[in-house]
Parts: sequence; structure tokens; C-alpha cells
Amino acid sequence: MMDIVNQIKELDNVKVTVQRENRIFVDVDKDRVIGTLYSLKLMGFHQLSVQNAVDWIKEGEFEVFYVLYSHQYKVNVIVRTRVDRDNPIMETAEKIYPSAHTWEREITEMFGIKFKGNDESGKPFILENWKEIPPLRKDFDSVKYCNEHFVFRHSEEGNE
Amino acid sequence: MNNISVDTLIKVIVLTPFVGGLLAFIGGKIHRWIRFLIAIVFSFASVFETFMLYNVSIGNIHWGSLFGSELVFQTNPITWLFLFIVTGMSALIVLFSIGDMEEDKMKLDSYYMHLLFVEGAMAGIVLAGDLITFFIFWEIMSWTSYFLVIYGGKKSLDAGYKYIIMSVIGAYAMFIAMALLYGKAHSLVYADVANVLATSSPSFTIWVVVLLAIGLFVKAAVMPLHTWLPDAHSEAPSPVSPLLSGVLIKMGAYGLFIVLYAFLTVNLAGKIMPKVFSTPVLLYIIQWLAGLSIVLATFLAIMQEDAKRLLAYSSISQIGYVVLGIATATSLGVAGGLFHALNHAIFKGLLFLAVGSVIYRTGTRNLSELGGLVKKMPFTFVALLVGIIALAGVPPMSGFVSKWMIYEALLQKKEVFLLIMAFVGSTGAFLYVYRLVHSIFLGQLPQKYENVKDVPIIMQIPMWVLAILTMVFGVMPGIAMDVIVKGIEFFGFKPIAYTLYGFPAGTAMGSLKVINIVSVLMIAFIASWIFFLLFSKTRKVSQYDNYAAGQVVTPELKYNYSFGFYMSFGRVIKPIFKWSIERVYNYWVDACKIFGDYYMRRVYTGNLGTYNSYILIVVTIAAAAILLGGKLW
Amino acid sequence: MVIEKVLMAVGAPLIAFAIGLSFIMLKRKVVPRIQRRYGPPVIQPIYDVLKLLLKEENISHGIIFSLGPIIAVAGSILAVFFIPMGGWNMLSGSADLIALLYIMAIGSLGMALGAGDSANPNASIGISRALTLMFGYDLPLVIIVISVALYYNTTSLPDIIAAQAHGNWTAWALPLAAIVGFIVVYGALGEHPFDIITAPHEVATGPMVEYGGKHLGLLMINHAFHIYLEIALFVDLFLGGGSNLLEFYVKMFVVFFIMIFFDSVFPRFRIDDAVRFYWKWPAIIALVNLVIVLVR
Amino acid sequence: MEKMTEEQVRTIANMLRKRSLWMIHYCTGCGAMELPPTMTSRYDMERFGMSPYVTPRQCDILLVTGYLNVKTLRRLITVYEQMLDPKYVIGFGSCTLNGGVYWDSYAVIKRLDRYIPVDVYIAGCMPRPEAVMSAFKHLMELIDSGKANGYKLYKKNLAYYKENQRKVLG
Repeated sequence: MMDIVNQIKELDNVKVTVQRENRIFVDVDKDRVIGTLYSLKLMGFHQLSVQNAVDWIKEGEFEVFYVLYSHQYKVNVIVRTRVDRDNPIMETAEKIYPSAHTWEREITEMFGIKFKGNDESGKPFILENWKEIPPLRKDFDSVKYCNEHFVFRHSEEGNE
Repeated sequence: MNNISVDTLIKVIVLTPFVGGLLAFIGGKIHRWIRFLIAIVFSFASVFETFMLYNVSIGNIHWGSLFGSELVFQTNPITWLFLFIVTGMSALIVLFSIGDMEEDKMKLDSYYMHLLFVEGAMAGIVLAGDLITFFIFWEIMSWTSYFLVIYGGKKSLDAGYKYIIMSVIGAYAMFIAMALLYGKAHSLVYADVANVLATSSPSFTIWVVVLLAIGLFVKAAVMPLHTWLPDAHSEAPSPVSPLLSGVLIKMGAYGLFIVLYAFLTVNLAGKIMPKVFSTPVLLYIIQWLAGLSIVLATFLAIMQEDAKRLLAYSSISQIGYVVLGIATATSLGVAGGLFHALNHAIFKGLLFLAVGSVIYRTGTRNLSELGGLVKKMPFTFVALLVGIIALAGVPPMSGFVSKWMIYEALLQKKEVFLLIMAFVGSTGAFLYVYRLVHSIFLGQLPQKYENVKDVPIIMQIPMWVLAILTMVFGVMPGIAMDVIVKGIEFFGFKPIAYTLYGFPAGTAMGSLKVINIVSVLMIAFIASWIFFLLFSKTRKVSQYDNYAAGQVVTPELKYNYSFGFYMSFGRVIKPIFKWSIERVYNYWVDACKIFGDYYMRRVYTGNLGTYNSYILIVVTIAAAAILLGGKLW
Repeated sequence: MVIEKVLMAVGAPLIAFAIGLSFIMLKRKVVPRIQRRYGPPVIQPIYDVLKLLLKEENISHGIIFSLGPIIAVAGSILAVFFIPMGGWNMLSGSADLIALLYIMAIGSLGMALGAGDSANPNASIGISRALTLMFGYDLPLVIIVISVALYYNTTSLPDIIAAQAHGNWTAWALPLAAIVGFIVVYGALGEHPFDIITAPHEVATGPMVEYGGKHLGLLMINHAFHIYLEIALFVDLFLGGGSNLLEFYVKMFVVFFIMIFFDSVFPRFRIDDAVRFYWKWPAIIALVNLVIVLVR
Repeated sequence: MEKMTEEQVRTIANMLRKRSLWMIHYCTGCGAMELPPTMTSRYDMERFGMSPYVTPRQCDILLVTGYLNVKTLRRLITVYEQMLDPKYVIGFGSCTLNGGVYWDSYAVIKRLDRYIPVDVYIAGCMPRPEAVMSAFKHLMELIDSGKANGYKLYKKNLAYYKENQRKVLG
């Protein structure tokens, strides 16, 4: 397991932290993500298990992470990058991991992060005629939305 | 027949269509309506003359006017039956084509001329007294029907090409047979031919009958020689296909009837011929060919995607029933075969006219594009429904009675495997017949056929006449049986007992009273309808308010299962489609082409020098032969 | 004499319907018992049919959609008159065995037309499967019908029953034909290995997709008639047809009882495997039987 | 006389409808797992004449088994409208009552009876088969006494329901 960590360390300006026996975090900045992913794939991490995002509203940034897994070494590598929250645009990882295409569509719909190069990233994916801001953002108040659109049943009120 | 004598009437019957054709051609040049008028008048005149000829049977009438050689005519109830089919159907088809054929696209004058010429030729065949007249009108029929087929546009050219080549090959075979007969009998009138064949050696009779049969089976599209029919019928214009498959095929069946029972006469079994299970080997082979064509054509028809090709293949299988019936050589079987010929002409004409009117309105005959037309074309739907019930042989319609007679005859003769094949064919008919009505009339109506209306009246009259005829013959088969039974008696068969509504216990293994079936069905139908109306009313619902597991069905969604309707069944019979007779023919055609290109190029090199040398060599040989005279041999 | 004829004319379909319904009740009671549960009250099918008929609202996709069940029921009532029931052979004098096979096709044609008009692909797939299955089991059916007709040298049902009087049934004389007959009738009723037509999981009850309310009630009545027709034909051909109604009913009861056990055990055939099955084993056995009859 | 037979027909009809309820269970949420136990040998709901059927046209009861998000609500309404008239709806579990654990979710509707009339609710975050059986029993009593007329409500104030549906589905 250690030789893998050393190999990853050799990649240029990459911060590596080993959290557990087979879980390695790799922090990269936005414009070098694709290069890191590509080199990791060459190393043997063929499977992109999950690609999603986290909304750090206090720091004003989105964090996009890719969970890679190698069947050979039985090790998970999580590549994390930070994206500015105001106009979040990133490069698509579709060319390296084809399954990223659908993940990116969902992230665009749920967070509003645009992915250049992924032609379908703007298309509506799950939500039907959704007018509000992307729902998984921290500044979207779900309870307020529910009060506006749905009517709650108060316990004493009978079935009219 | 009091006022005009019979032989002038026969000549008039043969001549009216030809004269009508010419007048229509000339009339067409002057004005459209004159041509229509003449065509209608002359075709209905021939129908009227046929009715004047009812139950008259007369020997040979000689008519010496046609360039030296004399034509011989005769008539008997069987010829009257086929004459009724020919003239009746042609009149209805003329009516239908007036409505159906567009004016500008095709040269309609020659179309109507050929139409009436074909009718005249077929009348001539049926009334022919000797083989020469039979052959002359046979050729006229082949060529005029060829011109009719190629009216259908570009693709029908090669369909017609294949049709005329196979007809010509058949005609050559018949011609050789006639030459053989003439060599022995010096006169080809049916009676002389019969007693020549009675005395001649079995190999001679087999040779003659086989050659004649090849010519007839090409026209009757029995299995090995059937490949022209699907192309010719589906590519021909829509009013011509009912004529082709309703009437033209019956000429082959009529020819077979004449060959088997006019030439070889009824005591066929007595003939000096090798026997198989106590039936002459000739009949056995013909029966097995017919059985084969029933089963295989039904399998092919089930898998078709194009409405007219489906009906063409079904014609092959239904004519198989007619040939099977005629070749059973028992009076019940032959009567069943002839009655099926009459029924098939009627309901197949009805089906082709109905499909033609659908094509007239929607412009396509591809089954997977149509659908849901029952809302827009109710009359055509009813006509097609009557036709398919008759084709499937379900009781209230006419197809049932004739098929029942053929089954009883086969059961009596204990020819069990043929009976199984016939039954398989009939159940298969049920499948492709339902495919036709489902893909065209039921299911979702596509958007582009929203404003389709029903066909104009002039195209509906023929359909109504044929539908009523099917029902009448279905409920009261006795009407047709009078003519048929008199006909087979004329040819020496024992008459079968029949009543107006069916067959008493004696004739076949079981008895049949169709009126009971039909009346009880009507009463049961009315009873269940009243029972249905007792309860709460029904609300009409649009075709888009349909079960799709909750999903809303929208018009642009093609929510119809019509492509590859019997795909699952196709997997069962896939091995049968591996070898097809058509590939064998194509193989031979290619072989001849290669032979032609390679060797012929050697002989006809194309430069004048070699041709001069050929002439020189031939002249010298001829001179030497004359000079040396008889000394050499 | 006239009253007796009128009584027979009205009574026969009702008795046939009652017998068919009793078999459905039997099935709804025995199958749960096999699955170790109590099952519905005995007269549950009557409740179902009456509930369907008394539905307040009914929908229809067009005239042919409503006509389909009516023609189906009419065709079945018609066929009832041509099969000898116990002592009564009503009209079976005027249509023999071969005609009977075609008369029974009217009902299926009516239902197929009605279901086709429901403009639903599930219904069309259901009908194409039903017709393919019918084409499948028709081959062995025809072979055994011919062999029985040749064995008794007649095709009229009353004579066949008379020939089987006092004990020598066709089942003992032609055992192979009886086996094939059982398989064919079993398939015609759409019991379990052959319930491809109304497979609820695949094709959402096949042709009955869009039927509801009184249309579905009529179709259930037609199904009861259909069960009666198939089993009555089997009993008349192979088990001597019964001199009085009770004996006739007992024989049919036994036959259907055996079928229920087959029904609750088998998984489902794919449609082309079903046709291959019918054209392989039952057809071969029937042909062997036919050769025996011809040789005898 | 006419009035009386009308009355008699309705009582007989209700008695029949009570005894033969055909059920389509639209498995929207996690409640669908409660139905197999009620159908099989342990609880056997077929004793009451109830059996599962496939298409809405053939069925009387619509079982809404669990949370309903906005997309499935659109399909559910189509299924409800395709059912034939004396139709009843049973809401399974607290999600149909007030949104259950998804009370604050933007996708799940909170009260089913604002969109389609519901005859019987079953409380519990997925009720056990005994609760389901008691609900069926309760529904039968309602039908017998003629009070289970949700479908008449739907017809009477259709505009109210349609307006609510449009507000949510857009």
C-alpha cells in the first residue's frame, strides 16, 4: 500500500493525506484535476465509483470530489478540488471516465456547477419544470419551499 | 333459348369484350366519360349474356372465320360456372377501376382495352371446345394480363417480366403436349383427345398430362412454379390484382379439371397407370403438390409485412385447396374444389378491393404504418371483415362450406396426411387473416390519417355485391351446388345429395345444416346484446386515454404493436425459410447468363470477317450435300 | 315435445354456464389449498361477475370494442348447442366434428377483434400469442380428431357416443389419443404452463388490458363457457359422454380436477417454445396413434 | 316502487362490491413490501375476495403504498382517472398523511387527499399486515354502509382537485 502512496506523492504539487488503511485523499487545485485523474488512471485506478460535490457556503466554495478505486491494489483514492461558488465552471472528466457524464449532469442540476465539454450538463435530469435555484445548495431553504407549495395537515383539523 | 340460337350466343359472348375493348380505346380518345360508359355497358352486357346461357350444354360449334383455321366452342354447366366468375368479376372490377385509377398518371384508354381483352380471352378459354382454341385464348390472356400488370409503375416492370417469362415457358410445355397429341390424333377436340389417351400407352399419357400440367400449374401458381405470383399481384395496380388472383388463377384450375376429367375421363382409376394406395400416381403427385403449396404458402403469408403480398401468398394456399379438391377424383371432393374456386374468386376479390380502397385513401400498403382506420373507413372495414371470415372458413360465410366438403372427401378417401396439411393451412389462414384486419383497421390511428374518408360510392358497390354474395353462398350453398352437381354429372361423376342449406347424412361421413348454425348464432348474438344493454351505459374514450402504466399517451408516440406481428412464431418456422425455390431459379438464370457471356462471345465475335467465313462454310456444306444427293445415306 | 325443445334451448346454455362457473369455483378453492391458505368463499366467482356487471361506469374504445365480448359469448353459446350434453344431443346432428372445430373459432375471433380495437399494444401482443398458441395446439388436435373419426368411421358426435356405450370408451381403445387430447384441451384452457396469453407479469393480462366493468363481466362469462366447451368435447370424444347429466358432470369434474394440479405447479412457457412443444411430442404421439388406426 | 328498487339495487351492489374488491397496488414507496405477506398464506386477504389485478380499468381499489413525489403523482392521477367508477383509495403509512419523514423535502407531496380523494388512511411508518387487514375490513364496512364515496367527491368538486394538482405539477 505504501508504494502506491509514494507513487502518488511523486505527482507534481499534490497534497496527499492517508486517512485509513485503503483510503487516500488527494487535494489538487481546479485546473490540474484532469491531469491528476489521467495519471491515476494510468497507475491502475480504473473505476470512478462516485463523483459529487459539497457546498462549503461559509468559505464561498464548492468542493467537487472523485472517488477512484483500483481492483488491483484494493485501494480508494479520493481526489478533491475547490471551485469558486459564484461562477462555478469546471472541465469535464468525461473523456477519462465516461461514467462521469451522468454524474456531472446531476451535479449541474443539483448544485449549478457547469462542466465545459459535457454537452448535456445543462439539460433537465430528474426534476420536472423546476423554477427555483438548484435544491441541494445550502442557501435553498427547503422548509420555506414546502410551506409555499404544499399544505400541511395540522393534527386537530379533520379531513374536509 | 327461343329467339337466338345457342351458337350465335356463344360467339356473341366471346366477341362482346373484344369489341368493347376496341370501342373503349377509341371512345377514350374522344372523351373520358364515353370510355367509362362503353366499358360498363359491354362488361355488364357479357354478364347478361352469361345468364341467358344458363344450364345449356351443347357439343362442338365450329366457327371458321379466324384466318383460315376454325375455332371450336362448347359449353356445359362447369364452363357456365367459370364464365359466371369471369364476367361477374370483370364487371365489378371495371366499376372499381373507374373510381380508383387516377386520370392523368396513366394512359387509361389502353388500360380499359386490355381489361376487356383479358375478360374476352378468359371467356374464350372457358368456352373453348378444342385444345387449339384453348391455347389461342390462353396466349391472348397471358399477354393482355402482362400489359395490365406493368401499369403499376416502375417496380411492376420486372414483376411483369418474371410473370411473362414463366407464362411463356408454361405455354411452350402445353404446345409440345398439343404437338404430341396432334401427331397421334390429328384433331384436338376434347372427345378425340379423350379416346386417344384411352388407348395410348401409360408413358405417353403421363408425358402429355405432365406437360399440360406444367403449363396449367404456372398459371394456377401451384407451389414449385408460383414465384411470379407474389410479385405480379402486389406490384399490379389495385384494381388489377383482384382480377389476377380472383379469376386468372381459376383458369389454371379449370384447365386442370378439363385435363383430368375431359381427357382422362372419370374412370381414372381404371387407367393403366402405376398406383399408389389405390390412386393413380398422377393424381397423388398433384394432390401432394397442392398440399405442400397450402402449408408453405400459409407460413410465408404469416410472415409478410405488405398487405398485397400477404393476400398474394394466401391466394397460392387457397388455390392449393381448389387443386386438392379437384384432384381427389371423388364427386364430393371435385364439387368441393369447384365450389371453393367460386368462393375464393368472390372473397379474394373482395379482400383485394378492400385493400385497394385502403391504398387509394392512405397511399401505403405497408402493414406497420397503417392502423385504427375502423373509425374513418367503416364500410371498407365491414367488407374486409366479411372477406376474412370467409377466407378463414368460419361458419356464417361461404369459405366454410367448401372447405368442409374438401375435408369430408379427403376423410372418405382416408388420405389422412393431406387432410392434416389442409387443416394446418386453414388454421394458419386464421392467423394471417387476423393480422390483416388488425394492422390496417384496429389499433391506434396515426396522426397523418386523421382526415381519411371512406371510398366513393362507385368503389363501394363492387365490395357490397361481393360481400352479399359471400353471405348468400355461406348460408344457402344449395344455390351454387345446383350448377356444380349438374356439371359433374355432365362429366360422368355420381351426383351427390344436397339440400338448399347443407348436406344430409348420406353424402359425407357427417351431415351439415348451415342454416341451424347461422340462425342459432343470430339468436345468441341478439340475446347477448340485450344482456349487454341491460347494464349501465358505456362512455366513449379516446385512443390516447389508454393503459401505459400511468404514462400519458401522446399522439406522436407510435403506441401500436404492428411490426413483426408473428415474430415469435417466425422463430419456430425459421428453418423452413432456408431453402426457397426462387433461389434455385435465380441460380439457373445466372448460370445461363454466364454461359451466354463466355461461350457465345466465342461464336459471335462481332467482326465482319468471321461472319463472312461462317456464310462461306455453310454454303459449301449445303452445296456438297445437294451435289452428292442421296448417295451418302 | 315443443316445451321440451324450448326448455332445452334455454336451459342448455344456462346449465353449461353453471358447470363452467362451478369449475372456476373449484379452481379458486383448490389452488389456495395447495398453497396452504384458505382461499375465497366458494361462490366468489359469482360475486366477481355480478360486481363487474353492476359497475356504475363503463368505457369503450368503439363499437368493435364493445361488440367483441358480445360475439365471443354468442359464439360460445352457439357451440354449446352442437356438443351433446349428457343425454341431450341438441343440434349436434346438423354439424359434425370438423364443423365443430370451426364453430368454436367464432368465439376467439370475436374476442380477438374486440381486444384489437382497444388500441393497446399489450392487447395486440396478447392476441398474437393467443393465435400462435391456437395454431400450435391445433395440429395435434386435428390429428386425434381424424384418428377418432377414422376409428369409428363417422364424424357425427351422437354416433361416436353411441359407439362408446356401456363401457368401451375411446380412452381404452386409443389411449395415446386420450393423452394427447388431455394435453391439447389443457393448453386450450390457458392453464399454467400455457397461460402466455394473459400473463399478468409480462403483458398485463393480454387481451383484457382495456376491458373493465360489464365488458370484463361478459369475458368472464365467456371464459366459463370456454371451460365447459373444451372439457365437454374431451369427455364426449374420449370418455363416452354420459347418458344423463349427472354422469356427464362427474366425468368432467374428474378431468378438470386433475388439470388443476398440473396448473398450480408449472412455470410458464415462452410462446415459441409452447408451439415447438406442441409440434414435437403431442404431434408425434398423435401420428403414432393415427398410424395404428390406419393399420388396424 | 321505482325508488325502492333503486335502493335495493344499490344495497345489493354494495354488498357485492364489499365481497369482491380487486386491488391495484401502485408501488410508489416502501409500503409495497407489506402486501405480499397480506396475500400469502399467513394473512391471506383472498379470504375476503380481494385479489391483485394489473390494469386500472379492471380494479376497484387503488393502494397508494408510501411517499409520493411530484413525478409519480402525475402518473398516479392518470391511473386514478382510468379506473372505473365505484373506486376507492387507501393511503398507506404516514407519508400519505403528512409527508412522514420527508416532511421538509421539496419533492414529496405532503397530503394525498388534496390531490385525489382518499377513503381510508393507515397510520404507521409502513403499517404491518395486521393494520393493512384492519384497513381493508374498515373499508368494507364503509362500502357496506354506503359512506365510501370518495369517487363522488372527486366528480363533485373536480375543479378544486384539478387546481391543487396544477399548483404542484405546474
